[in-house]
Amino acid sequence: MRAAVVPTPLDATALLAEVASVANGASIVFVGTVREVNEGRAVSGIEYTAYEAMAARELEAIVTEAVSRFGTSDIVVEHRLGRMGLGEASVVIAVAHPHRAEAYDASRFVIEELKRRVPIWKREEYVDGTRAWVDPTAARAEVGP
Amino acid sequence: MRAAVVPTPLDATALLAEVASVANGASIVFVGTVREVNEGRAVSGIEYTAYEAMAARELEAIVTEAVSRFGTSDIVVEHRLGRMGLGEASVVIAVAHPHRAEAYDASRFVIEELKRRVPIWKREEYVDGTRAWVDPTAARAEVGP
Amino acid sequence: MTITALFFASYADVFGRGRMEMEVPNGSTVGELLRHLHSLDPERRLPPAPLVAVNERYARPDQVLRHGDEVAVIPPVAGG
Amino acid sequence: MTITALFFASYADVFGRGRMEMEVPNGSTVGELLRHLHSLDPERRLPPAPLVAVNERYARPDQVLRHGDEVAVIPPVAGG
Repeated sequence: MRAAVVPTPLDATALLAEVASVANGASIVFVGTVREVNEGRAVSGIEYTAYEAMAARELEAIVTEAVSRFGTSDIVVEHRLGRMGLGEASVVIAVAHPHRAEAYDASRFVIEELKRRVPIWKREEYVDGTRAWVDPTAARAEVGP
Repeated sequence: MRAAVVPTPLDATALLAEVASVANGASIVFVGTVREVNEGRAVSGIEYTAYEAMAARELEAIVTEAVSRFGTSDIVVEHRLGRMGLGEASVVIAVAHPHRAEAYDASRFVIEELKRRVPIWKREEYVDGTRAWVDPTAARAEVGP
Repeated sequence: MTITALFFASYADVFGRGRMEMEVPNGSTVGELLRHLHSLDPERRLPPAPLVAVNERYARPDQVLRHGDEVAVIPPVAGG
Repeated sequence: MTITALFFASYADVFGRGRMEMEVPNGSTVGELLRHLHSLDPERRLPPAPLVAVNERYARPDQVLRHGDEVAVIPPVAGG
């Protein structure tokens, strides 16, 4: 198991290899990427920032919970910070487990908990030159061009 | 969308790249691999055989259903046939979707339907030299060494 | 009329082969073909109601066969 | 006593900075610090009850602060 917040591009293939083991029958890699459209607006990129020390701590706590809850130690998550262009990966979660049901459930658990409580924020940049902090709990606040 | 039954090693990274698109925010790759233990027996390898024409047809039907049901055409599945050693991949399913919930559901749908109705069979080889056809619906029938 | 029966995996072991050209009465159904196959399997290694596909599609026991059909008798699938 | 307040993302825009050393009365709680921060935000851009972490752990409003604590005021998270 491993969790990290990193400034560099993510490598889904490397994380898949990291969790692979002949004890496992199922591996799942989740990759979150920057979409060209969000809520109807044309996006040109996203900048991710974090309370880095706490984000690393919370990510590790989530992975530790998943390890205990789903019965595999083969869970790795990396979240990237900084500016990302369209299609670039902001988060990769790799899980391997003897059985597929638990692998899916563990993968889903990690991404849902990450989105619920890891202190990371994103500011979307739009093709019209504006940008805005994304608030999943409400309508967005606009910030200047 | 694409479905195939192939005799050659699978490449999860290539399938992930195949479904990637700036329209999608979530990509999921499922990899099924040969485990060293199944139901308490030490496995040395698995040979997969199929009713190949029908297996290809059923896999395509499943992907077509998933495309219509989950609203993304970015679904690719490949199942390998022949003998595989421990840790080798027998199936890879790559799905990408604008949203993660549908990506997980589509991935899960494809593997569950595959296991339910695609005419592929596996004969496990054990370290004690015996082998047996795997029957998920019942106890196994033993076949000679 | 003639049909081609296909046997896979453990069922190929039952019949000692994977393929059998068979003469069956015109208008035979899948169920009638299965009864005939059971008569060739005195050890009852074939289950009472195995899955059957006709021309690569799953078929019910009442489906009527036609000359030249490819009828596959399908063991419990185990892909993935 | 002195605590360090941290503001992230849109909350850094509210206060025009990401970090503030603040003098607060001994025994102050998280809730009391928030009331003080609200008094510095006449435009009410900070919501009434934002998430707060003390020394990198989420904290309740009744948690008592100690000298040297790092108190982060946390906007709705949006990772992933």
